[in-house]
Amino acid sequence: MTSPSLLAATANVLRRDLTVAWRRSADVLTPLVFFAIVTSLFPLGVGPEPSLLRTLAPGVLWVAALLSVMLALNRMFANDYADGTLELLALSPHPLSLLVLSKVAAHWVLTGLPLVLISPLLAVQLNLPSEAMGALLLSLLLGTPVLSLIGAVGAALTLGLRGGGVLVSLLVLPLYTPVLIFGAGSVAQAAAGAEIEAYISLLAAFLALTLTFAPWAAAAALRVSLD
Amino acid sequence: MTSPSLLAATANVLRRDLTVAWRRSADVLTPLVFFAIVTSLFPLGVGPEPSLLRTLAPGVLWVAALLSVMLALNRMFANDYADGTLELLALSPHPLSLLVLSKVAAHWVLTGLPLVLISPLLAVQLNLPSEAMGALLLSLLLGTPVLSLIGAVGAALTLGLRGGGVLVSLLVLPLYTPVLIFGAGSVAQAAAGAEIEAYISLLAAFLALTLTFAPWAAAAALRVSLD
Amino acid sequence: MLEVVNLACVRGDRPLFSDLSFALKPGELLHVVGANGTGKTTLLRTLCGLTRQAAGEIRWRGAETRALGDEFRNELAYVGHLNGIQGELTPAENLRAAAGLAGAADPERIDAALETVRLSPYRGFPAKILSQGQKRRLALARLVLLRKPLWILDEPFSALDVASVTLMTQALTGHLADGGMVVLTSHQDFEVEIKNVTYVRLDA
Amino acid sequence: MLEVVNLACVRGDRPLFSDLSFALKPGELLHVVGANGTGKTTLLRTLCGLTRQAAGEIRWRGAETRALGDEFRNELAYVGHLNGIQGELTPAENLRAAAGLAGAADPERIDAALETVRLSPYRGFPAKILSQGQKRRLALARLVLLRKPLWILDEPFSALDVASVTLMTQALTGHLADGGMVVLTSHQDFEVEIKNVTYVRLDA
Amino acid sequence: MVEIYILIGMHKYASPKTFYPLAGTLIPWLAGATVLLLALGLYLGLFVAPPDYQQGETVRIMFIHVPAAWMSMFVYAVMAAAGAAALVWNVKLMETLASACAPIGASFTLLALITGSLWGKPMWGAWWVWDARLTSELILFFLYIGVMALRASIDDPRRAARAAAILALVGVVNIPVIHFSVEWWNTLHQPASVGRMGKPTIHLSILMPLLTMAVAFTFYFLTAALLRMRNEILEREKHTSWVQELVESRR
Ligand code: HEM
Ligand SMILES: Nc1ncnc2c1ncn2[C@@H]1O[C@H](COP(=O)(O)OP(=O)(O)OP(=O)(O)O)[C@@H](O)[C@H]1O
Ligand SMILES: Nc1ncnc2c1ncn2[C@@H]1O[C@H](COP(=O)(O)OP(=O)(O)OP(=O)(O)O)[C@@H](O)[C@H]1O
Ligand SMILES: [Mg+2]
Ligand SMILES: [Mg+2]
Repeated sequence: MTSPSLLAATANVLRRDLTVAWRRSADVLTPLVFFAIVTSLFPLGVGPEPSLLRTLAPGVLWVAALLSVMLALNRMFANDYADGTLELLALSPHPLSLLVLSKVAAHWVLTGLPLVLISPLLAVQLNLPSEAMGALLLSLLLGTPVLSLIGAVGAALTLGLRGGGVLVSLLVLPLYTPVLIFGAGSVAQAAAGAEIEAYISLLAAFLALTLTFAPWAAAAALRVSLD
Repeated sequence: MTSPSLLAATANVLRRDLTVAWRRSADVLTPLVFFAIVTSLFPLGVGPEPSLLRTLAPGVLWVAALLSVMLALNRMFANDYADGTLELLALSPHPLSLLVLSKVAAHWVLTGLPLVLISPLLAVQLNLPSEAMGALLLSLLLGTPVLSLIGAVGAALTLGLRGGGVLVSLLVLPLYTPVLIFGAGSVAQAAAGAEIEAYISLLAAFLALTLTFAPWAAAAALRVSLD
Repeated sequence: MLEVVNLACVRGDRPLFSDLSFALKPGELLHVVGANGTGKTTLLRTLCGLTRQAAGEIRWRGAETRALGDEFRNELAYVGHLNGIQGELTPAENLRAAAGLAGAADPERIDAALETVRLSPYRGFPAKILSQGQKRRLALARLVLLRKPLWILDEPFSALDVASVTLMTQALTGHLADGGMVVLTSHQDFEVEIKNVTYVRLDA
Repeated sequence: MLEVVNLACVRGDRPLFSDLSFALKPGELLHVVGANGTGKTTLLRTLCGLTRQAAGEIRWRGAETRALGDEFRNELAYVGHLNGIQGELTPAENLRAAAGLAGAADPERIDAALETVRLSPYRGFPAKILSQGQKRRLALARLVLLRKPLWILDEPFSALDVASVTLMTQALTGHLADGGMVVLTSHQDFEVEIKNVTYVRLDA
Repeated sequence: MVEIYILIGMHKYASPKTFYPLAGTLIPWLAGATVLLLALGLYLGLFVAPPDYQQGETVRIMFIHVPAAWMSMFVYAVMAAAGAAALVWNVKLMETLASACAPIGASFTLLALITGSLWGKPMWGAWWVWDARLTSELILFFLYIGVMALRASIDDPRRAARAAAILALVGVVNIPVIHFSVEWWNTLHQPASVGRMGKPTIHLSILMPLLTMAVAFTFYFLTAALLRMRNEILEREKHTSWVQELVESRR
């Protein structure tokens, strides 16, 4: 296979996933609204004191982002698995890992990116100081793709299993913790007026690492799930 | 139809759901582990100060319980819908709302109840004062069935829709907030040494209310989804 | 007695059929024929009450089926495109659950029903490992087990091997001889040893 | 040239078949027959490389298919029990996605393929509204569109109405006449106007 | 007997075919009334009403905020009632009414939220606080979004309408919560001052523009709802003979 045709195939997968999601506009909006709802749940649970909320804000925003991405994970492969499209993908004459990468890209564009864009609004609701806004945006921008990439492996592994929704969270959450710690950490640091370079470069390293290995692992997991 | 046979049918549904879950032991464990993981994520997100954690504990525990129950919602009907068992249920000569009620009961036994039982352990981790332990148990015991009941309506409405997993959260979370506010509120009150009777009786009222209306609404929603 | 009067069905905004009328008496088989997408599945689901008709009436022993509700469903067995099988349960457990739901639990007959569809060797396995055709046979075993007077079957022969098709037509013949009623669709040919086969043809 | 040498498959701990050998030359059709649950689907999925065999080799033009990888998959079109259709996309978009994946995008032919399986009237609808048989036809349209030399088909005629079965057998005949190869299973009878039909029988 | 005649008469207008032209003649009148009332209300509110001795000019936000907040709840009630009617009596027109309500109600809710937080910044020193009324209004917004998202996810319009109606009915519990929240919890937000029977606590120069704006918003709601209903009727009935005749006659 020549590489132009590989490019066409990956572009094709990306376009198809985006079209499908676009047809159901609910698909684009729901992770966003979920993010908004979860960040709003916390003040309800812990009480409305503004100073308390301010200390919580970085953690709450990051945990909510993490949960929204995670909840949307089962959309990545589950429908394709149920209707047999995944078999077509696996039988395509292109490296499955690259096709997976375009599916992950579609997933991020549909969940991670909107979260990043809306996060400042919710940060205001939680009284996050405006100095920390840049750190919030940057850390989410680097961190959410990592969440999608790791999530792809979990979603591929749990494909076709009953109760997959909960199982995938279970597999994926432990791997999400470093991202959470450094992501929320960077925002908290920025809110306290400290340097965040170290945090950000760590997040960038995570991204590079998962970008290299996750598509490959997810592809292998998909082959196992189809067997 | 005589009522003994109705009893047999509902018992049958309950037993079947429990057996199926039992076969996949992962189904029983995952909401529990998810609960544990989410409560552990918070200290990671907001930092480890014990006094801060103590004020957060009621809210975090309740939010985590709510999310665990919610994540497990799609198990309530989705598999039955995909394999056609739900059609059998709808065509059974018994009131669908009662069959739904037994499915909800099975769901609660598999998710809510284990959460209640494990919550004291996690509460200790979060430094919740021991005076509040009783309130935590009682509020969860009354509140989690409400979550399952409301959730049943959401799950039934979103059946067979793409991205149902996220959509159900969107529909259900706003309705969960009162339970969260009063559930977490009662624990916080108890931790502060105050009376919690009002909170608990409100939770009990929610339970009575949803027990009356939710199975009926969920049954109507199922019929719509099957149409 | 199943009577259909001036039935009309619409999916989305596309009218599928209208003014459809027929009646089915005990011992009769009604074969709904028509090309793909003419609305056979929709008709069968409407007869069961799973889908709402746009107009017209469906009567069972003289009364509207929607008004009868549970009373009608108690006399009905439906096997659709989906098999209604729980993959985690064994074949026997699946049948037991179906029997319990139908309000006609008679546990001794379950083994016999499994024997009839030749699934006894799979007694100990979860149903999800069954092959396409074996799953279909398990779904059809419900008919044998539950003994409802009205059978509504959507492509009952799909995925069945030749021996199983024969077996199924025997079951149909027996049911009709006992005064049962059958509504089915099938693109495959089959033979029942009985004269009372009527056809309803749906056109695009 | 597809060659299978001493193939053995095991599901769970149940051996399905072993020491299966056959060869398929251009212009030949191989019909895998056997009762339900004898392992036909398993065999086809193993041939594609979706499932792993327990023993034996599968060779394509002399080389092991697993070693060939993408090169083998590039010459293969598979239609399984599942249709591989995205309900949200229109029939044409589904075909375009399939063509893109197969690395053989030729957009002009998509309309022709839809016409062949008589789905042109549904051009503007999402595929999920299609009936069982219409979905199957859409899946089969991929074969016409992609023009791969090796077709592997699991029950291609299931859910098809009589006209569509004829259409499909014509497609098979044409493909064989062009030097294509076909492996299929079907419980339904069908006729291809070609002599080179060989049978592989799987037994329980 | 009289009731039966009324019901039969109503039933006639409940058919989309008769409703469509009726709505067509009503819309211009309703739209005109909306514009006039809005102009009057804004004039009274911006130029006639005195500035507040405490809040100064910011008090004028009230003339948008309060009617919008009222409408957000009222429209939800209408939507739920129409949904119930559609479920119970299977009336198509009620399905279209319910579906027309959701986006309008959501916009009123958003307006109440935005004007509220604009007002909150000078009054309470924060854009947002987690007070009971604000929270329950936010929940109302999410409920509207939920109803719309659910409807958008289902293709068959009748199924979508029934599903949305069930959800809307379940969400009705939130309406009394919003209204009574200020009495049940002691919060920052203003308690009810207009609704109390007998003792109006507001001066007439404030009450007048407030009520005018409320009526104007109601007329706006009616206009927008009828417009949306007409669109949806055309879309849903496009295969019927009367719509095709209508299209022919317009050619
Ligand atoms: C985002 C912030 C706000 C939201 C979501 C909000 C929401 C509402 C709602 C839902 C109502 C109608 C309640 C009912 O009729 O039962 C209302 C009424 C009202 N609001 Fe707000 N509000 C907000 C901020 C404010 C602020 C900052 C003020 C001024 C201090 C204010 C003053 C009022 C007044 C005077 C009423 C009329 C009360 C009555 O007569 O019933 N609101 N608001
Ligand atoms: N939302 C919709 N909008 C328009 N048409 C629809 C919609 N939903 C279903 N249809 C059409 O209605 C018909 C439904 O057919 P149904 O499934 O009853 O067919 P069938 O006769 O059982 O066909 P088959 O033999 O293939 O099983 C199909 O032609 C389908 O395309
Ligand atoms: N985990 C397992 N343990 C034991 N047996 C299994 C397992 N998984 C599958 N099987 C058996 O292997 C066989 C698989 O058959 P396959 O699906 O290939 O059948 P088939 O010939 O395609 O049948 P059909 O004609 O019904 O489609 C079945 O008999 C099934 O019961
Ligand atoms: Mg059909
Ligand atoms: Mg098979």
